[in-house]
Amino acid sequence: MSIEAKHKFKPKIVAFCCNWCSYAGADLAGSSRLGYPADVKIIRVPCSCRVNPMFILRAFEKGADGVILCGCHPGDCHYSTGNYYARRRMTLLFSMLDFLGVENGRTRVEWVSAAEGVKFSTTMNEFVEKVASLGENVRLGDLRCRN
Amino acid sequence: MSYGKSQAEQIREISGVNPHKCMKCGKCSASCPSFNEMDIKPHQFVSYVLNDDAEALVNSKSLWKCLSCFACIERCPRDVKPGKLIDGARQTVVRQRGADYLMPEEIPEHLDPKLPQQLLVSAFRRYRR
Amino acid sequence: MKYSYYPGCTLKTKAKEMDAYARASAEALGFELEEIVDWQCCGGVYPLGTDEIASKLSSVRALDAAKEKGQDLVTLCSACHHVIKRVNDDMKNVDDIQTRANNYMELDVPYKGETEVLHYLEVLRDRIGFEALKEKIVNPLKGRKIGAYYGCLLLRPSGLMAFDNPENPSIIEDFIRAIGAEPVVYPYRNECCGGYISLKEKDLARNMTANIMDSAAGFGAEALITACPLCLYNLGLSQNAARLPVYYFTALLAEALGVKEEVLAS
Amino acid sequence: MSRVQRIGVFVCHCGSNIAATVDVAKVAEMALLEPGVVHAEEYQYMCSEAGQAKIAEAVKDKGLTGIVVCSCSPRMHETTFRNAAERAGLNPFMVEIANIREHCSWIHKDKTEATKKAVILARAAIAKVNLNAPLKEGESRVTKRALVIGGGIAGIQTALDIAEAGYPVDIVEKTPSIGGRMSQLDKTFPTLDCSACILTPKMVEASAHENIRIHTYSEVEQVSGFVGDFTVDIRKKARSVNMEKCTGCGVCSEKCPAKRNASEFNRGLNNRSAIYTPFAQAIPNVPVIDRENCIKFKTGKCGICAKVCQAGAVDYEQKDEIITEKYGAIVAATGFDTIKLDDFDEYAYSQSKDVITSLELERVMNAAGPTGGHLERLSDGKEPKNIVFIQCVGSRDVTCRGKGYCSKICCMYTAKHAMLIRDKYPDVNVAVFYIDVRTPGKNFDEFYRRAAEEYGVNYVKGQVGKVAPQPDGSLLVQGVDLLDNKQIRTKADMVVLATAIEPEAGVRKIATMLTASIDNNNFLTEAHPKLRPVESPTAGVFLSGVCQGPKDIPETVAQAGAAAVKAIGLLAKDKLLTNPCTAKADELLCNGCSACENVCPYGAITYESREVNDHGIREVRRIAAVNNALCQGCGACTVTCPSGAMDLQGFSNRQIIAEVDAICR
Repeated sequence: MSIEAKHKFKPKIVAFCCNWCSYAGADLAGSSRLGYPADVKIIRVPCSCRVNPMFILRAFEKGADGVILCGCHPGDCHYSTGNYYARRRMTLLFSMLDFLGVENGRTRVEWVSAAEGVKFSTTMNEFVEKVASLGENVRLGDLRCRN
Repeated sequence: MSYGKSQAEQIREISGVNPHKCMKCGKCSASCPSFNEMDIKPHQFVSYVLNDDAEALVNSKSLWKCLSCFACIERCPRDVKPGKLIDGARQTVVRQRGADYLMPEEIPEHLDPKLPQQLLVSAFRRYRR
Repeated sequence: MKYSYYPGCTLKTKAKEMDAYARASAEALGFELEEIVDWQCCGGVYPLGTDEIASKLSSVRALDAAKEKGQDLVTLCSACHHVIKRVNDDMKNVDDIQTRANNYMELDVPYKGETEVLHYLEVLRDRIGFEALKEKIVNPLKGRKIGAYYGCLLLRPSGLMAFDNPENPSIIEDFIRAIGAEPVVYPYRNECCGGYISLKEKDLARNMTANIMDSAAGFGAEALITACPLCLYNLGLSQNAARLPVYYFTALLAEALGVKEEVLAS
Repeated sequence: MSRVQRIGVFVCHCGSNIAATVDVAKVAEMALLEPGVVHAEEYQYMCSEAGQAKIAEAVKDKGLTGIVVCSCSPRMHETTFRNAAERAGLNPFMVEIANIREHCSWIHKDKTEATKKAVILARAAIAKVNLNAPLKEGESRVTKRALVIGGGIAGIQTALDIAEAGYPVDIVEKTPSIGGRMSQLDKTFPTLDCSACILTPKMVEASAHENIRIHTYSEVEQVSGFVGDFTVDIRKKARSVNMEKCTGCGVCSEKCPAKRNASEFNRGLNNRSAIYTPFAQAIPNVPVIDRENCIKFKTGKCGICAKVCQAGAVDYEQKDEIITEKYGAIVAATGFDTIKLDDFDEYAYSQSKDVITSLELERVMNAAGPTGGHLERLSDGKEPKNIVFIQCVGSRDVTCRGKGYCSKICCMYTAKHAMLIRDKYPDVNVAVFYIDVRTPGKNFDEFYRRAAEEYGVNYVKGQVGKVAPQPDGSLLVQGVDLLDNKQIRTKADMVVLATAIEPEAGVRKIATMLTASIDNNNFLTEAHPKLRPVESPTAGVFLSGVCQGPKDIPETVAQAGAAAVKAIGLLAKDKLLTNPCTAKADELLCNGCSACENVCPYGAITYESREVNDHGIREVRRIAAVNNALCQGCGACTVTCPSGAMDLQGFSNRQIIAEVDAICR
């Protein structure tokens, strides 16, 4: 049974994918016809280290229910060290988000190489299922924008 | 047990085995110590389940010849676990009343002074619900 | 060192001596086997069906009892070891079984596979050490050529049992060396003895054990040792083949440690 | 960026690839509602000549300033569409792709859902283009020299082809001689040529070529730089023998008293001395001292080799040397090894000397091998009468023991072995247990059939469960004949295992140094599985031979040539265009904190004192400056920058946020 049929709630999910690995992994999932829910929308970035925590906060502010960041496996970064930066930044950010009420299940970092179409698909299926089970997200607001 | 499902489906469910993973290499049959006693051979188990022909499988003597020695499970290169599949088939039989391969009344004839308790316990578990 | 100990049904009846030798040897080696109170039969075989719960509960009880005491759980019979070790793995790694078993059990604290399950041989290898064992031997079994018979249950499936190399094990050979005897390696030491088939179809088991016996004798073994009462029984059935004596490994251990006589006397 | 864009959106059907699951008309219709969009249309094949013409036409007619193509992955056709835009007079970086094929139509089944998603993906790309700015590529120079890592047949062929085209090339080989696995083979399929006879001339040619330098007993230690301009440190391990002085007479090896060291070349089947040349045709023909096993190095006493060397070439004081070289292109040709058989003890490999791998059999069959080419049991030197071959040992095995892939070469070399044995020793019975016989290739299936039909090799469909050594020294093979539905127990004197191959152990380290991607089986990944099979996704890095995937010698040689052509194509250029998506600091926001400099993996950021005009206040400030030739555009600095001064062109903060907003809307 597909996830689509199981859950009525359709989460909004943003996936940041490194151009060199997971974006290509997603392409491979596509050309291998390995499905995952349409709730996932991918944004291409040159490296996982390009992802500013601000982008993720912005996504949650604008109504995302889950955000996943995919990069190259440790040691395999196209730019040598970018994924290590990303890992450290996200560890901090995710624990802070958890504190704010955005549960850990709504955020994830995953290493997916260009050859791992299967992993990309299973990761997205798992992630969507997890986020869907958590239901709608709290909306983060920017206090500066309030009157 | 889940009613309304075909026996082949039940076997798949109980055993947790995905018969589609089999690549028909025959290493299970090459390893099986009971091969010659079986009418349906270990490498054939998957076909019966895939073809929804569970009836032939559950009526085969192979059910009662598998020793659960796990040689096929250990050596299978595709992680199919034929031994679990045949155990699933056996389960669908022993879970139905009256289909027991071992009757309590026949036990005394099998006993001898050296026979360990463990043997009785194991045989009961294997042959009966 | 104190371990929780699960003897199992046969060690209380037909294989009493295996148990008695193990306890006496443990004492000589400086560890204690504390029998679990009111243990129940493990069932003899591990239930393979993914939906089997009730048949695993007795093992969970034993495992939980060891956890309560904060002890590792030691087993002696291969079959008990196989069942308890695999149930423990289920409780640790299979969410569904863990949840449902705990629902049945209604324990104060749910059991989640915390206990470590050790076979007596693993205690000798990993806790005592075969080198240390060697030093405690007072009566080395010099010149005795002994074949190890492993059977299936200790070794397979190797991923779960994590006991030894499933196709070319060495733990019992190392044990034989430690007690001063000479191990005889033969290829059928990990082949099945026939297991429970021997209740109804003794001839089938006979064929299998004959193969094992011939192979061991062919390589020069004068005796076999095993850790399983059912293997011992089946090996004893063999006909039209070499008829090597079969002992429990604990019997030789007790002999080498010089405690055999006191066990026999008691 | 402030001016309003005029955006054209082009939705591709890709035949039915997209149109079958995405309502392309709807996507175009919805795109027209987005801000900045002045034109939207759909077409069968946007990448076709006609499709590209449509873009040019719209640019002209509608005065487009930005373009969104909703089509396949940008990794497929981004360049196509950027070039089309450029030809139409637009800056190529004003084009963005919405990937509605790989990321949408191919993975979803429900048309409504897929269409909805395609609309959102288009929206995100439109939002991004609204903020795009024209970018200009920089230029970088090309060092006209190539590096080939690995000196097997793949590396040798690549080097020869590059050298022949007139470019200098270096081979780095970690063992004492070039030649690789092919030098260990006895004969080659399907023609039964003697492997050494066809390889040795190539080795000699490579060593004599004026454009080729060979560094044997050497390893790549560090790689920095990028396409066209790599800097590589090579460790030349101490050979302990002076290459210039040595005459290759071999007296040292002969007199060396430390003779009991397993010969790597003969797969450990016999021994070599501590000072040794791996094989007779080795290039260079200069021995090395294996310091771990040399008595002189272990105890300080001995020194016999130095005494007997008339040329005075033995040098115990030699040290490892690191040389640094510049290269424009790098070719990985690191090759393979057979897997360890520790987890396959059911075949008794570790228990019997008469159970051997196929590569070991090559050595046994070879005249220069441990038995002088005489087929014999390694346990007792007797001629075997019954030989069993077992296929797929560790191949097509998805458990943790083996490899999930087919090793590809085994079916053919086993046919070769069986045929050669039956030819030379007609009394020997040969049986082959197989799962499938896979022999695609020119004259391959014919070759296999000859083994069966003309040479009487007994092919048994089925696997072997156990090989049991018997007290009489024979081997009892228990297998199955699936076509007969019988379990077989047959006695053999020798068992040969067609052992799976895997990439050479050091490849992961090399991939990391090259930032070349690698798959779960340690094979290097190609840039595109069909259309760019010899290029790594990392620009300037090319793949040759089994390091990319299992292949036989003809395929390896073909791929080696292809990799060479790609490298030559690169070296032939005087200048390369560099990625314009580089980092840029806003001088008014930068506070000169150095945070960006610390995270930059390329040392592309420096600081300069610059006069700025901050809202009328003129002052000299310390400001980050990015060297565009060095910056590779990862964006690490942009996130580290505490003041938000650093941004990445083409992937700016505002652009990505616009995409996020469009998706979450």
